[in-house]
Amino acid sequence: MTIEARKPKDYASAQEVRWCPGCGNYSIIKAVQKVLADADARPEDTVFISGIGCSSRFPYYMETYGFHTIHGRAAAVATGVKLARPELDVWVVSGDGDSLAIGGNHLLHLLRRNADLTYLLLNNEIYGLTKGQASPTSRLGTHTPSSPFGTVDMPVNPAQFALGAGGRFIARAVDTGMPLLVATLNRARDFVGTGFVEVLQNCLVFNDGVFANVEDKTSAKESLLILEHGQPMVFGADRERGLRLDPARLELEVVEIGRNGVTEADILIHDETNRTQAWLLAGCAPPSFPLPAGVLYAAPDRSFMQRQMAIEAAPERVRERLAAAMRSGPTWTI
Amino acid sequence: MTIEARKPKDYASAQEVRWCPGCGNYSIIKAVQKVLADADARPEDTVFISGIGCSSRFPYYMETYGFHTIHGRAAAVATGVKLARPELDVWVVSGDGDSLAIGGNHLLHLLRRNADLTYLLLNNEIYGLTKGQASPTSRLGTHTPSSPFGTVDMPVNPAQFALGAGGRFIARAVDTGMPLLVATLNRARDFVGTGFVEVLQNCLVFNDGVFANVEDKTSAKESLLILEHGQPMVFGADRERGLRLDPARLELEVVEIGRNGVTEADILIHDETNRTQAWLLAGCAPPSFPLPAGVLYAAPDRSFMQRQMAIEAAPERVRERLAAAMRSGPTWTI
Amino acid sequence: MNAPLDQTEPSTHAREVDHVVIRFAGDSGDGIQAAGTQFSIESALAGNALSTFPDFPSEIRAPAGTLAGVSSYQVQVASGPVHTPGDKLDVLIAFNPAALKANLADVKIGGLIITDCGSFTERTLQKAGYETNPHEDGSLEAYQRFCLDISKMVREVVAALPDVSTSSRKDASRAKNLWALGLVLWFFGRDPKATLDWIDRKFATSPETARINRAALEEGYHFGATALLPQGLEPVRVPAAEAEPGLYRSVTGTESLVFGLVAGCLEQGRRPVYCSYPITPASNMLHVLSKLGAEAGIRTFQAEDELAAVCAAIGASYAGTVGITGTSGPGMALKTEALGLAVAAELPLVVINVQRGGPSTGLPTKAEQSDLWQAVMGRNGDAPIPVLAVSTPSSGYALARQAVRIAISHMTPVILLSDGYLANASEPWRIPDPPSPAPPSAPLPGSDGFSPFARDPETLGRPWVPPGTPGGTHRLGGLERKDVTGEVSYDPDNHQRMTELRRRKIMGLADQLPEQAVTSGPSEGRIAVVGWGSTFGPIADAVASLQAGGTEVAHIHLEQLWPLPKNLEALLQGFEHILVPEMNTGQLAWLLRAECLRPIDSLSKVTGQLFKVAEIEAAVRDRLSGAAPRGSNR
Amino acid sequence: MNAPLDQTEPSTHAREVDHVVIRFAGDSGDGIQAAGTQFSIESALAGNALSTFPDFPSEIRAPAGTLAGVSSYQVQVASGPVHTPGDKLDVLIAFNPAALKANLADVKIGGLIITDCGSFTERTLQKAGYETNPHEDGSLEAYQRFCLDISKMVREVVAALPDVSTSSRKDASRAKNLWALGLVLWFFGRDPKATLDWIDRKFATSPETARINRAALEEGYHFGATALLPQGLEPVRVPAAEAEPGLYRSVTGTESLVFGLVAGCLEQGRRPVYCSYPITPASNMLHVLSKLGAEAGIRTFQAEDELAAVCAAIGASYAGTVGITGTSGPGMALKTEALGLAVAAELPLVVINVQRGGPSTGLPTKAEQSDLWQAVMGRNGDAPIPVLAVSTPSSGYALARQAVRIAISHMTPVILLSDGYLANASEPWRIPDPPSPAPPSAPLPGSDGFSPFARDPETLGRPWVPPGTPGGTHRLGGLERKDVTGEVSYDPDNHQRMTELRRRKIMGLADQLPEQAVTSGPSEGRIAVVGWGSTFGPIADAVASLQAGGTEVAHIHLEQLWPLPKNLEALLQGFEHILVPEMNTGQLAWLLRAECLRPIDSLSKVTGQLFKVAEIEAAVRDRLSGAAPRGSNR
Ligand SMILES: Cc1ncc(C[n+]2csc(CCOP(=O)(O)OP(=O)(O)O)c2C)c(N)n1
Ligand SMILES: Cc1ncc(C[n+]2csc(CCOP(=O)(O)OP(=O)(O)O)c2C)c(N)n1
Ligand code: SF4
Ligand code: SF4
Ligand SMILES: [Mg+2]
Ligand SMILES: [Mg+2]
Repeated sequence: MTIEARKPKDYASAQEVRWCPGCGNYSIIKAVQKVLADADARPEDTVFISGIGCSSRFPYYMETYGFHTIHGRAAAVATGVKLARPELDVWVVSGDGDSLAIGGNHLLHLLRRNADLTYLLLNNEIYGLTKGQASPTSRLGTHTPSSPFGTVDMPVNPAQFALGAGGRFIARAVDTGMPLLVATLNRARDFVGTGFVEVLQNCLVFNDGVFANVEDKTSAKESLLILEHGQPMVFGADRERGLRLDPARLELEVVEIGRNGVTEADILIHDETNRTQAWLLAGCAPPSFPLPAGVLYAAPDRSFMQRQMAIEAAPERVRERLAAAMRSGPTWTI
Repeated sequence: MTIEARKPKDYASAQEVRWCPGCGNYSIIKAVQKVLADADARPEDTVFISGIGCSSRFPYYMETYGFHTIHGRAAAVATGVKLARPELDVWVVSGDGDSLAIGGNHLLHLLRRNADLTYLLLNNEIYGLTKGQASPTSRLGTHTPSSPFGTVDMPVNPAQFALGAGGRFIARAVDTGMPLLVATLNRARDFVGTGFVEVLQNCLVFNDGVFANVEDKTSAKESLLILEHGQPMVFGADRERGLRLDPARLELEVVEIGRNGVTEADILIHDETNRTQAWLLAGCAPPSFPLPAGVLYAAPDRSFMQRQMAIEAAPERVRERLAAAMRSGPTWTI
Repeated sequence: MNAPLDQTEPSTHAREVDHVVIRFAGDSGDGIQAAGTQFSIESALAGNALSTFPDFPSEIRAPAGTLAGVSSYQVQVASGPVHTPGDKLDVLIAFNPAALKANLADVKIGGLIITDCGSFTERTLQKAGYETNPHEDGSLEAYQRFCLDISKMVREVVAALPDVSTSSRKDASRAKNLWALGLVLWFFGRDPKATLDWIDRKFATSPETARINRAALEEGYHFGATALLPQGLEPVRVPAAEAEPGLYRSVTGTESLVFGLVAGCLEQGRRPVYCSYPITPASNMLHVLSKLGAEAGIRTFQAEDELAAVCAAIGASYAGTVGITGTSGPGMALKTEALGLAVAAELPLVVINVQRGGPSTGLPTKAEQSDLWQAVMGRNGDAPIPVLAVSTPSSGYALARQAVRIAISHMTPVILLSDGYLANASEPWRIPDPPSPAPPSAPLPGSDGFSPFARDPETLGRPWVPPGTPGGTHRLGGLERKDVTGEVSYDPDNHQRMTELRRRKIMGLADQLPEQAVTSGPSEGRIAVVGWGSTFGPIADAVASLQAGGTEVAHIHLEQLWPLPKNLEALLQGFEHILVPEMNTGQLAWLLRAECLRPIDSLSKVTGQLFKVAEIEAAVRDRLSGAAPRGSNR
Repeated sequence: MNAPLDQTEPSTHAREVDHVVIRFAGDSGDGIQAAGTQFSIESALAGNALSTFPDFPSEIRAPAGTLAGVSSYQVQVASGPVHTPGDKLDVLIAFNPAALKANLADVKIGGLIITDCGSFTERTLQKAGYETNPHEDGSLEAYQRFCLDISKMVREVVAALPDVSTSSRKDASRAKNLWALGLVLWFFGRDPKATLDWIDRKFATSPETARINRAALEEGYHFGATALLPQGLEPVRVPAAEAEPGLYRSVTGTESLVFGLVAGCLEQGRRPVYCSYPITPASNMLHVLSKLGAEAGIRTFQAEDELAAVCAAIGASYAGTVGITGTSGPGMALKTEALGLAVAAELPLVVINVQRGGPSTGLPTKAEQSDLWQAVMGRNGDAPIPVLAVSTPSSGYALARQAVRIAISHMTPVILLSDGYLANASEPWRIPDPPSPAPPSAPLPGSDGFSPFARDPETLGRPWVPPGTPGGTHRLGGLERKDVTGEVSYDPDNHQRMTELRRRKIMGLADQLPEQAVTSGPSEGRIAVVGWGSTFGPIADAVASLQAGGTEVAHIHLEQLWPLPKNLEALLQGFEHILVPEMNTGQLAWLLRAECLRPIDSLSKVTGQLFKVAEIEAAVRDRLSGAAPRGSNR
């Protein structure tokens, strides 16, 4: 008997999807379903864990195991799942508020521990579910119901934060850019350790258009730099522009090939294992720079689970150890 | 009548200091008292706020205002103090566990907000108060009561974490190196925004000697790189070694002046305003590198308080505003 | 073109009733809330008492036309006191099939259903899960029906308007809420003047939209005056209610709390610092306070989480302003460790919990009263905190002021409970004058030193000496403090003494605050209905109705939940039955058992919805008739 | 050189007593805990019953010689059942002036004080705050004194030993604890054999140290046998107690809990995953479990904070292992939001709270029982959780197993309360055989689907289907779940039903668990002392003493605190007075008032210290004599 390979729709649960029509989350869940189908992943060995937020409704819509936990704690719950069952394919799906406001501490520790799971930070730069308050990624001066005169906090840069936290795999993708999104999620899933992916996600109700320049196909050509390991970092409609390192200032600069004597050889080659280059890339953003997307950094290290001691699984051996411990130290017989 | 300038001991409270004899905290508190005396700071305008830990007992020993709060929350309490009274000179004193385990999230947000206060992270790479468990800065494989077979978590690098969080002033000093400690604290206090200083602090009971190479005067010559803005980064007993940038690999390397054709001109000049250089320096550590100390990064930006709208202080105006708000919208008279 | 409105005949032959319950229902985008709000305002202007309740869909943008996307607004208008939006609807205005389906069960048999039949198409019927058109399959037989193609009529009105752009013409049906409102206003003999003014204000920058909306409203009104009403349907009049003279507005539970907090700080000579993390249904407090903002002397801070929010508020209080933090149940859980610090450090703090359905994330947009135990007993250590509870949309003003006052006089956190119903519900409010500003009360210490844990002999509050005060430097903390001096102390007897002092300080409030009064009815007798929080409305209406029917029953409503009022035990001993309706599984009832050592009947409802007046009436009757034995709930 | 020990005469003319209370006290570095522990072991080997209590200084390393630096170890040895380390000391061994000063008040008038006078120098006296030497100023008049220059004698012993390095000679006085132990062992007619063996084992890698310590012990022992005892001082014998035959050890409250947790998981066929964040006095559980470690099938995880710890434990339970998390009060506060999730998701979880002095940071190293309300009622929403409480150092073994069992059978978090006294105190324990491993109990779902919220008809527990189970994929979460299917549901009636089901599941435990028994004494009568947790010892000893004196009094000790035992109300109604001694301000007493609707006398002590037996005896007598009226505490 041959079993047909699974299709993306096999990973969609029966529950009606309740995101606003047009929400960026729709394409992201499609991409995830495709990644699972491409890998023919067994649904029963796949677990989606989320916190609270629009983005965190994700698990309900997946025909896998799923746990919609509490606000900000998905990373901690997922760590527990991995401690118990390292063999499961665990995904965390979380919003920018969930991950970087209330959940910032757990994300920090997840990354430094390098627990083996895939982390999707669906960044819409706003609190969707609670109706539009500012998030830690909202740009300075954003007007929201909780900041009617504009926000006064500098936003967190998720990729730089992840690097500073010691993350070993850091990537970025855009909701509308399906091929890159699928490729990036694939890489993250395959990575042994925490595969951290920031996905820019449009919230058309409360923060519409903040990513327009990288979502729109035409402007994305100018605004998005798609990274490929070992390839020069070029972008633009005719791939005529690129990034060059200014070693004196330790900064990147945008140059045009063929202008001012710039040749292709001047363009920086993407080395995804270089942590400082990743730092520089993570700091690039429009309007002065294109937004780097794809895998910014990937440097495998032993994962949290690989560092743990092997657990004794035979109950009889456990019983013996327990009995020995109970009888250890001074004992006496009456 | 002339009032004599205050002396360091004027900032010491009457409470008997209860740190273990020989604890690194003794010299740190001395340095802080000296900094305050040098500035002739008014004790009643100075506030020390801490969490829980040996280090967090700090406020009890200062003849200023002081608040020993709860574990991990000092940054949040301090933010509230600044919101209420921006004019106060606020210091947070916190341990590595207090700041980076339970308190990691508040430190992240404090740094990105750039609240105007001085933050001392007294890093002994261990939980002192609770008797020696591993902390998030404990080195991989550290044996403690909670990790009898060695820790399995990669430690956090406080300076890189602070950079990733968007910190604008990041410095490092060593408990025994008084002059550098005082100078660095002075800079941090003067900084408008969050002056973040990691102080390496020896816990002689539970983690003795982890910083021996930078605490011991002789070995410190080889192991400590004291940073000065605008000066070449040299170290060694005869200041014969230095750091050079390898622009191709985007990495620093240790070179010896006069060897292999290396001259002083090859040595990197410290530019404390360069964020990527700070990132590279924050990544240096013995044994391959000296430990950079002093101000790694200082790039003033508007502080959290400076970005806030000015508050109406006249009660009569407040009353009018309130009355207007209460009467706003549709009203009717009966 | 119609005649000007003021020449339109008001409805004649109106039937006079003393109250009526109306619900507007439709898709989120249908302007339901605006129509409902305007109807309430016109009713208030006409002198009616009223109670309103808006109900929003749980999803941000549920698909149009689905049951999940239905938004509604209910109001009860009355000629006498009224405290609930009403159990059953006299009138339902349903803008689409989903709205009809979701709300039909609440309509009184014989009640009036106004539908926009133009929106009942095959597609919309199917979206709502109707297999046949309810207008045609007899399922509305039991009701009076008024089925109008409002969409079409509005399109026609707009088509007749001169100088209207094509895009506006296309969007014409967006004005159908105003057409319907016009009709309903006529039906109840209301003057639409205020609504016309509101349209002009609201669309001041878009005169075309203003004209369209005006026209729709006027047309609906005229339609009523001129159309042939279905058989048996006659216009209704609700006479004006008696009310104290004054300037009135409609106020929600959120607004009254906000005004009360600001007023409370003002009269204490302190600035409020509101630190919060968004959470439904508490977020609106943050929004309203942020908008009032720095110009009104208010600092707001959106923290990274609830732990930071409460800690920043504690920091603000430590620094001499009034730290305030608002949240809902799950956020409250996160704040409990820090509340212990505020208890230990004896700092003022006001904590507002706008309760929602639990446990855990539960039913976030629904109301519940299940955080009472948490408020009273939910901390580690012996950590007593006074607990107050708002009971009506407007009662927050006085109670928030009281919370600020107690927090400062007793140097303690105070928990103020509200809920998801009260936060959004509104009622008319006679606007008071804000209190006069006062200088800060706490004396500054002299240069000869002071004792941070000395105590006021009456309140047992300690001095509040914030940083910046010359001569006052001292160290404060969560480790046990020595009596009077406040230094760290591990002394066993000192801990005993301080624990007792902290307890006496809070429990002693019962002696200092007014005694519990009987809200309505006799002060002893066969039965008292004891409530707290948002059960006020249904209990008040049920008790009024029972009393009107000759049943002797008392209503005792608690706003002070911890310590319980001093005279409460004695008061309750005067009744044979004590019935406690609660939107939880009996939390106050349990506290009253312990306090009074007597059986208490718990009437528990945890559906996320308010009690119906009838449910409480029935429960009272059951007790009195012996159908339910005393203490039967346990 | 002395004669070999086995030729030393045991003390003659010994006075026989049925119990004796001894405390060793000295500087942290004086080896106090080792001396005390060895004395306990020798007493246990000699067949005595005993109860011990080590007390550490609050500071990590308080300056040597100060009061803050005093460490002590107390043990009561007896010939019959004994449950407390004793109210008053028969013997105090004080190694320095600070130790004498800190402990003198606890010595019985006429008790024996052994001091190392060699350590009473001007400097040490001053450090301890003595102005005159207490040996000389008459302040020890009321006691028997045995003042010996132990330091000097130990130095002499070591000086006489051949082949000892100079540095060891200099450190000789470090062996003075063993010299003193030798003397005390002789004094109580104990065989020092086990201690000599222990020395050999402990210093196996340092034979010189072993020789020094052996010599000190032997010399102390000989000294007793040969020296002239002060007038009136005679050796003492405590005859062996009766005990069930078996293999015994001494066990602390921490150890018994750890063994019980591991055993509990073993017999359920599950692995334990212990997730915790260090906090005094709970950290030792993490240490002991970590050391047992992976080889014993245990995964431990030191999380970044308590929120992560409980959430990781929930994740572990979700994934099919038994998630366990241990903490103390402030950490418990941080876990409450997540506990609500475990209640909502209906997942097994064991939560251990080793209570300490509160509120806030409070008295972290002291014991208190003030987190009971928090355990029972401290969550948002109606979120019932079973609560159990350990009552003796060894009772954790059975109770932890029960906690694991309930967590799995009822798919619920279970809270297990211990405290800072029980965590460190120890008592002899007859070592049981660990239970046999069992296969996991929950059936796997068939391929034809299953319902994640179907329920076992008896327990109301739902199926536990962790990820990895084929055919079981489902979504779980904190939003209200639909009965049976577990999908998200905002349906009002479903919320009512689920709330009731969750409540019945937990309250129904009262029907399934054994009834409350009378711990000792009559099952009805004039007075019952009702306790929970670590008041067991003092209540048991007080009741035994009263009964021995002819007073009829019952002791009822609760291990099951929520739901309260089914028969409790009926049981308590059989007594005229109910006295509830608690180390809090009356939290159980309040629960009992609500449960039983009868007056309850609360005896409250919040000094961080256990009740004295005498305090409880006096309180009972007061009630019986009418000196304290019924319910007098309120
Ligand atoms: C403890 C707690 N605090 C606050 C909330 C309210 N809350 C729910 S989701 C959310 C933020 C949502 O923002 P984000 O994580 O960016 O997700 P999005 O909705 O934008 O996808 C908040 C504040 C909560 N549910 N629990
Ligand atoms: C909520 C809470 N959790 C845990 C603790 C216990 N605790 C106190 S201090 C501390 C860590 C101390 O380490 P660190 O911050 O590095 O300070 P140090 O003592 O090393 O100076 C811990 C875990 C606590 N007091 N409160
Ligand atoms: S509110 Fe925004 S993020 Fe949430 S579902 Fe709607 S569009 Fe998506
Ligand atoms: S335990 Fe360590 S950190 Fe704490 S006071 Fe002692 S030496 Fe210092
Ligand atoms: Mg978001
Ligand atoms: Mg530390």
